[in-house]
Amino acid sequence: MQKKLNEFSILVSTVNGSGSATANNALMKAIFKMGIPISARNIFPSNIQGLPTWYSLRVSEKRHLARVDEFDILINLDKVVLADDLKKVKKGGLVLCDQPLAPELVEQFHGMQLPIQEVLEKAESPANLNVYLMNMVYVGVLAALIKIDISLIEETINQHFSHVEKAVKPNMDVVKIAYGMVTNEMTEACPFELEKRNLNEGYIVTDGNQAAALGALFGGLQFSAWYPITPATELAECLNEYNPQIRNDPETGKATCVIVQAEDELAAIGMTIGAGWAGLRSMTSTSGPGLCLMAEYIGLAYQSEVPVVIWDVQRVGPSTGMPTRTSQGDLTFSYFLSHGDTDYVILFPGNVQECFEFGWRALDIAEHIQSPVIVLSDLDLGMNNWMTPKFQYPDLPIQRGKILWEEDIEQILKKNNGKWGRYTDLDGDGITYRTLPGNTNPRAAYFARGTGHDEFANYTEEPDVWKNEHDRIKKKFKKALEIDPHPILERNYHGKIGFISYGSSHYGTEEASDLLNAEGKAVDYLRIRSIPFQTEVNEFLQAHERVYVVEANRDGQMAQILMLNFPELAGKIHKIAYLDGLSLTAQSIITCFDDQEKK
Amino acid sequence: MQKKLNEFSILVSTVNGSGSATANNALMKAIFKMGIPISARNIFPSNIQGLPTWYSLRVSEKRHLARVDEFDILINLDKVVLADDLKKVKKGGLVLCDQPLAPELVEQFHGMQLPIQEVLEKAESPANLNVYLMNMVYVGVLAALIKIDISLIEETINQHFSHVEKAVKPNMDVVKIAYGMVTNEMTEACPFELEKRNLNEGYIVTDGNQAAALGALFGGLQFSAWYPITPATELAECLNEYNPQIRNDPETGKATCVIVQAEDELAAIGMTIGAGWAGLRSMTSTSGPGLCLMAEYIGLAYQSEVPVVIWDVQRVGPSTGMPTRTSQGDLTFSYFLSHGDTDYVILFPGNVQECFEFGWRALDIAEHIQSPVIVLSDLDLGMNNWMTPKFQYPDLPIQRGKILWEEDIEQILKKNNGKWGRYTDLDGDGITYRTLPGNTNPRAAYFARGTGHDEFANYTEEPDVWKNEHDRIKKKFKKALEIDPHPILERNYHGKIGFISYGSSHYGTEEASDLLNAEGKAVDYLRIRSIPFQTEVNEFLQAHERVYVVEANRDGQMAQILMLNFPELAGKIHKIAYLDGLSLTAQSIITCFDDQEKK
Amino acid sequence: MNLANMVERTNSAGLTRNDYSGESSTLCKGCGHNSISNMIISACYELNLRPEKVVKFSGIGCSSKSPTYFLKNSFGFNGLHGRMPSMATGALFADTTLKGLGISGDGDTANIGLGQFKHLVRRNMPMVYIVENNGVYGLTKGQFSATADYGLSLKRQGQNVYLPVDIALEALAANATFVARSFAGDPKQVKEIIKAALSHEGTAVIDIISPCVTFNNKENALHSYSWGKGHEDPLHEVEFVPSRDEITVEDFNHGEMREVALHDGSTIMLKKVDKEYDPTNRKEALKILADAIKNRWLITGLIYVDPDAANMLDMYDLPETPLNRLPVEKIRPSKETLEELNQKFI
Amino acid sequence: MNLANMVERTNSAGLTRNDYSGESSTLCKGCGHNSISNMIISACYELNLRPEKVVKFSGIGCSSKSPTYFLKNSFGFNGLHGRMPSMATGALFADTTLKGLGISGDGDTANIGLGQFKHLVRRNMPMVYIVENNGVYGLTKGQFSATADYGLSLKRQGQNVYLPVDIALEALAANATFVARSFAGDPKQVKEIIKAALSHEGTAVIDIISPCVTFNNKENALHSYSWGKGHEDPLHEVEFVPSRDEITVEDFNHGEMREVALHDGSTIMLKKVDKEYDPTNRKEALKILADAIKNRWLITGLIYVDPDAANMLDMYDLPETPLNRLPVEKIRPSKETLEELNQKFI
Ligand SMILES: Cc1ncc(C[n+]2csc(CCOP(=O)(O)OP(=O)(O)O)c2C)c(N)n1
Ligand SMILES: Cc1ncc(C[n+]2csc(CCOP(=O)(O)OP(=O)(O)O)c2C)c(N)n1
Ligand code: SF4
Ligand code: SF4
Ligand SMILES: [Mg+2]
Ligand SMILES: [Mg+2]
Repeated sequence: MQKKLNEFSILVSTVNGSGSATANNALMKAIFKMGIPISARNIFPSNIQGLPTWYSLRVSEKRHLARVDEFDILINLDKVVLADDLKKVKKGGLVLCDQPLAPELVEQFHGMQLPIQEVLEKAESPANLNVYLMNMVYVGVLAALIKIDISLIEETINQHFSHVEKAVKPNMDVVKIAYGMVTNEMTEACPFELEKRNLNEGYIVTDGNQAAALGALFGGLQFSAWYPITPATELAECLNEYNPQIRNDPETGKATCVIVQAEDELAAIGMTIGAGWAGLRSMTSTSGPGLCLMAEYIGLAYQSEVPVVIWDVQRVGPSTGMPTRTSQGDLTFSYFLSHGDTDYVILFPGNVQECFEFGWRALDIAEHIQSPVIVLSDLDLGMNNWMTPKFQYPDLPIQRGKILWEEDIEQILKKNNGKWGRYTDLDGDGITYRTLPGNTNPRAAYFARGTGHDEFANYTEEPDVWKNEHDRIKKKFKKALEIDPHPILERNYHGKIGFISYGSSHYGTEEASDLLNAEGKAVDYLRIRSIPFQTEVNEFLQAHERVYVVEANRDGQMAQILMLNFPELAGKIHKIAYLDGLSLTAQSIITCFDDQEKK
Repeated sequence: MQKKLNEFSILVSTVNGSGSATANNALMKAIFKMGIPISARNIFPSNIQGLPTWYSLRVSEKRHLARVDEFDILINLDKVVLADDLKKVKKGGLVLCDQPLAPELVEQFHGMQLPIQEVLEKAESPANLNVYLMNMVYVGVLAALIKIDISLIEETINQHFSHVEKAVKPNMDVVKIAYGMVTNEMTEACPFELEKRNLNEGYIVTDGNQAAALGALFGGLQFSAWYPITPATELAECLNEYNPQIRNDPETGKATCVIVQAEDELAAIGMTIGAGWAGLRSMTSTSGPGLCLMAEYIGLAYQSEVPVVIWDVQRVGPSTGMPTRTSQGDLTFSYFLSHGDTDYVILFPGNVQECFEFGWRALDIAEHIQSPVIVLSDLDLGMNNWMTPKFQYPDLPIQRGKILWEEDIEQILKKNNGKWGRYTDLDGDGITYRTLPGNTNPRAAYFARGTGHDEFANYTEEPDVWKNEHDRIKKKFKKALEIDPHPILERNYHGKIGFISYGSSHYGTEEASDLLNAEGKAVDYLRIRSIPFQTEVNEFLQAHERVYVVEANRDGQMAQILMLNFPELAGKIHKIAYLDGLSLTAQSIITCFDDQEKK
Repeated sequence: MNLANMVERTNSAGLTRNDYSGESSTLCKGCGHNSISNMIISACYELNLRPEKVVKFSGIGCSSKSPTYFLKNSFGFNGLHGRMPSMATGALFADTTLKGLGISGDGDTANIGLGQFKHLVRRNMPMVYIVENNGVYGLTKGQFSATADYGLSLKRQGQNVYLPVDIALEALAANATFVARSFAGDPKQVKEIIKAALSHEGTAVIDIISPCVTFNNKENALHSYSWGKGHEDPLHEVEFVPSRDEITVEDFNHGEMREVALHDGSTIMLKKVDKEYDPTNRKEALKILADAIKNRWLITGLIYVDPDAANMLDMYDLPETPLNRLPVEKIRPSKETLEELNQKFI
Repeated sequence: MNLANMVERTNSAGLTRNDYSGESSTLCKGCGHNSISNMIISACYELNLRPEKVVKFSGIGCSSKSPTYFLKNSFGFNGLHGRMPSMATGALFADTTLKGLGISGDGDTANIGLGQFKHLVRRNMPMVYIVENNGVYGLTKGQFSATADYGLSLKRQGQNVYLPVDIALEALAANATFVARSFAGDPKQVKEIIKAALSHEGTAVIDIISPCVTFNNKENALHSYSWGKGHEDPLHEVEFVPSRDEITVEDFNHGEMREVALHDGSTIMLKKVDKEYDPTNRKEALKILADAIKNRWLITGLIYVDPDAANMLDMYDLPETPLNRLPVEKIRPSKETLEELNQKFI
């Protein structure tokens, strides 16, 4: 068997609540620091303690960071799932576990029993810590086998325990003993090896939820109400964590951003919209079930033209579904959210860096068009640690849109002979000028509402007024195109066939496109980043004979939305849609593609 | 000017809360009883008392029952709106109001001042009743002018006041005096006249909400929880009214159907789904804002496969919108309701008779496929009195779907070697067998949930199980086609162009098709009655070069759904979508059609 | 010269009563809600409040329509049915110098909105929260609300078979810091309580029995004018004394008086009517409500007040400049801050 | 021969304790919720209930997961977060011979579900409603719930700045007819109260302090084991006597005993501990709760009961045959009925 260098995958299975996260993270971070691209995914159950959890690592010099479902290396600490886990290991793969490999398996795999007891005894660590420290054994063993720089593991452990320094030594002791033991006893070279590279310059490691929270805080977020829900909770908890650190006014020490844990999502969205109306840059974060409860209020924000950002970290629905599994299943619901005719800007961060970027940009867009902006992230992006380019400082000053304070009103009135109301379309772009509570100009006040109203915000049931107002509101979404992110042509192999994808399905799609190209099938790939669609989407559809839309849901939701936006081209659009709670692999995309191409 | 016989329209404007409904209803019912087709629409404000209200009548031997926006006759009792009302009267029309016509208008209209004071004085009715009785003056006057059989008015008034007989005389006195006065003083014949026909044989007069309530009660409804909301409230109030009359067991006098006023829509849907799960045929009724609040629970019903009917009487949204105006704006929201991938059977009653029919049929379909069924009615259908064919007794026995009681389980187990669970697809049609609480067979009990589960209803996060379960669930909607109502080819002029419409937009579309045909433009017309689409829809699209989808919303919601269901044909699909809170007129449809055809 | 103009009085803010008015009401003639709107106008006028310093909120219902019938120069937001509290909570962070004034109905508060109402109160977000309580859903034509009297019969509804929710008791159970009850037929008391509520630095709940003349005003129905007039049982006479006025209220004899000092320096004067009642004692408040419920007393007045409790805004250390007027420089951290963070993630 | 089999005891329903068990728990070891599940099993076993006569309901949370850990042979429905009450209400109409047993958490009940909880109680729908109250959201990893102790500090959450919602007081304010509080660390009391609740013909609310060992079990935190153990203050000793048993409880001295007869013929025996407490007096109940809140007493026992109040099912005249077993002929009126109706509409 050929040696695999910097291009293989590892599966670690443990029990949740056992502290394996520290160990897994140390592995990931150390390899990252070696300059080799890596991705990591945590597959965990919806409970707190005691059930199987998987952690998968993929190192890839070629920068293929998608999930795989066959592994080169298995580390198993949970006997219950060993048999199933072994099915996922490639022939010739390496299996490290807490027991000797069954004889019939020895032919298929390189096996090794983890010297857990031995190492722990040698390390003489306090017995009560053993349940945590045992995870460090596999860190040391693996480091020795695949050649992870042990000093980088130490660096990582130091970072991790920066607040509890005394924890570093017992952990590193275990790592080092295990490492030493294996290094000494190794008889043949391991078929999987790492070698330092310099491919991660300018990269950091963090998750999409943290990035989104920081992005929003750099975007001038001033208000966020939230209600706990997996996998969005961490976003709000990061706001809570960083808000005092980076958003208390450096001069006065006073808070410039308010975070409120609401009693439920009905209240979270109500508060967020109240704040948005009153002139605070505001955002709420939730997941599918919460989005359901927000439906009516978001319709009110649309109708009364309140800027607000809703950040949905998608999990598997419908209903409670699989709360700890990823999906892109909330798209069509979001697109048509709330009764009546609505429109929303929807943003699709495709990586962690974009979670940061859209964190601030979404607030700009919302205030620009005075309407709700929905951001669809997902568990795969939001809760996993990713290597990602460093966060970029916003390249635009904060955009607050058309807001009038006391004197602005005087000017506007002068320019327009006194004729101006909250919903008067002075600029012909559908976006009107808003005033904020506290404005003392006698013309400033208005009464916002979800009912039909004229340009002065007065109640009316006049048929024509309703129609004109809603035709105007629709115009705003043309205007959004000026500020919305454009799609990215991720792969241009000059083929006749195209892929369209978005969000975290990007990784599988990108790899599939590369692999197909290597097979001689040129498939270009456009990654959508926003709705309404920028012209590039139309052009891409025009330019290709067939376009496959790749996404992690059952019904092909983006494909559906493309079809109804481009009816003339709808016949070209095909679906590669798959939902089982795990992010898409390149292989599953290719299989589905080939099946359809055959027909 | 030519005399118009049995083909003209009348607008009555009064103030709401003034009791004009009795008068208007008397007119409508009397004309109906004369055997002439008639439609009536009430355009009322969202308040209780004191604001302008319009009532429009259209008599049409040709059976064109759509709204019109130009009238032949105006009766105005609300000076505030007179000037605006006059704009809606055709030249040469007849204007009856409480004051003399301004001189400059006399040329345009036949005018007449209503002799309100005179009549009331003559009638010697108690002064405190005058505010109500004054409406009867225009009834008498109009009856004399256009020749309404006054004995039929009396019949109607008798029916109306069957519980307060003493009210009949004062009302009829006024009618008769006014009638006599005009008949005596009339110098020239009125240009609009009625003549008895026999076109309403087998018809009744009622509204869509009442029909729906009765339909459900004849459908074996057993549970309904609701929360008041215009324009759905009346549906539940009719349930309350008729339930004891027709659904108390004739033998024991005991209730067989339970109606609960819930504290809000979150609770209304929860109760309804709880009941549906436990084996009661159940339905809730609401409008757009309520539907928003039901989104998450309906997703749970989809996911846990609970039969339930949601009857949405649509009003204008988004948000609170125009609560007393009609629309078809909740379609795409319903289609994609709840986060995650979902499907629903959606039914579109197109007339009052179908409100009755779908009232019972929806319950059958829901239990057949064990899934939520959404019925989209609207204010135009629901709250207006319509002439409609008599309610037809259901042509099918009640369908309860696959329910297993104690012995049934034994048989199933025997047939399948003991292998059976709540979600085992024994028949391969996606529809599984359910048991109901109270079933004492030791194998009967299961734990229903919105989370991922296997065929025995046990929690699981297994990727394949999730995928298979949801592929199975999708199958059920194929099965629904066997029992769902088919579309109706309402007009077949053998043209190359087609109209598709649904719900209350039927009336305008039907008339538009006829008028266009009269102009030599053959436009066929298919009325959709259910989603998922029956094959006739595909065939109709195939068979026509261009198809215009006619609907009362801004964004062309049915057109969008057709596009994504028939991507190959999407290019043929065009939108005639218009929303201003009033039902569509044939003229507006034709204008929109002609505009697009020109291009 | 226009005589009407000449005699038009202004308050010390230089405004006429008309400056506090709104659109003309589209509610039914005689609706209790209209008289409450009038008392809001009077209270604000007499308090010399500037209308632009008030923000109005409401849910959905006849009651919730009324904010357009007063203070036309105040900002306002008509939210969703039962969910005004959350909207107000968010909005009131934008400029804490503004006074929040929320109008709700009994259906809006005690049915669909019970959860939000209680959580608002629990957080003690400074605002006045008026429930215009008529025991029915007016706007949807007279169904029972959760405050409907037990046994009440209504057209099309039959008989109400459940015990009513008591708004004041609910507020107290949620640790409210200001709970009052009044009756739309007693405008003087309504006005004084509103004034006091506007000075309270926490959620001030006022449950006002406000008859629905169209759907629930039968002789002797709990929420009717006639019943209220016959059965109102004031705990005390209420007079509000703004901070800058000296207490020289003539009618009031200091011997029989209980004074409650509010946080902003103003005082609520309570004149004993029958028995002694101490509205600063939570247990006594619970007790009198329990008695009132049991005996069907329409007690009115200030039921409970704790002027010094911490409120929701106290939980945040907000700057003096209203948040919604902070310049953009104040709300985006520096490039250096981002660079430091980036370093942490390597 | 299997010895284990031989000694396995059965109750008078002929069932073993194992017949009342469920799946094995996936909650954390030591979680209070697990011990409550065990007591539910014991209570049902000892009451000789047939599992198929019980229907389980829950919302979402660690607590709400527990219905799968007991009574595997009972039907059940795991609903939505905070919205189990409505689902249970609908379901329980289907067959009124079934006993409803709902499990909720403090977040589920006092935050998102406060409205539904109160309306369930107000309607007095017969069912047992257990709140497994740990002051945090367990399943989402330890955020404050509305019952979190004032001033409590938690990792990542900082300090709780709001006063806790008191589930028992909320129930009482909503006119509950059975309100009890207990502590998961006092299994005997939990069990007896559950038994009594299962016999109550109305909503029986049991607020059980149930420590979350993972996120809120610090020494002296209100919802911790240690605090509960040190501070539990039982109002009385509770013993439930099913209707068919004669009252011969040995430990109990009838002199010191208060007996509450339930509607189904069973009796709750309350043995005096310290002072006299009468759980049938609503005002006394309000008072003791107010005192307990003020003084941070963890009073446990039966706080209030009104065995004779009408319940929601009483409001409907339902047939003996469960509605869900009515044959289709019974639920479709005749052709003639329709014809009569048609005539009315001409
Ligand atoms: C989500 C939702 N459900 C239902 C309605 C319909 N609705 C409008 S007002 C109202 C009741 C209002 O009652 P209340 O709060 O007592 O006010 P009142 O009209 O009596 O003053 C209802 C149910 C709505 N607007 N939104
Ligand atoms: C609509 C909705 N929002 C949020 C969640 C996420 N969620 C699941 S459990 C839970 C809190 C449960 O707390 P509690 O009821 O106290 O139960 P515990 O876990 O403490 O037993 C939350 C917020 C959800 N499932 N649904
Ligand atoms: S219906 Fe009742 S509450 Fe509504 S405006 Fe009329 S009187 Fe007032
Ligand atoms: S997290 Fe807390 S509540 Fe949840 S199972 Fe663990 S101990 Fe119990
Ligand atoms: Mg009301
Ligand atoms: Mg909890």
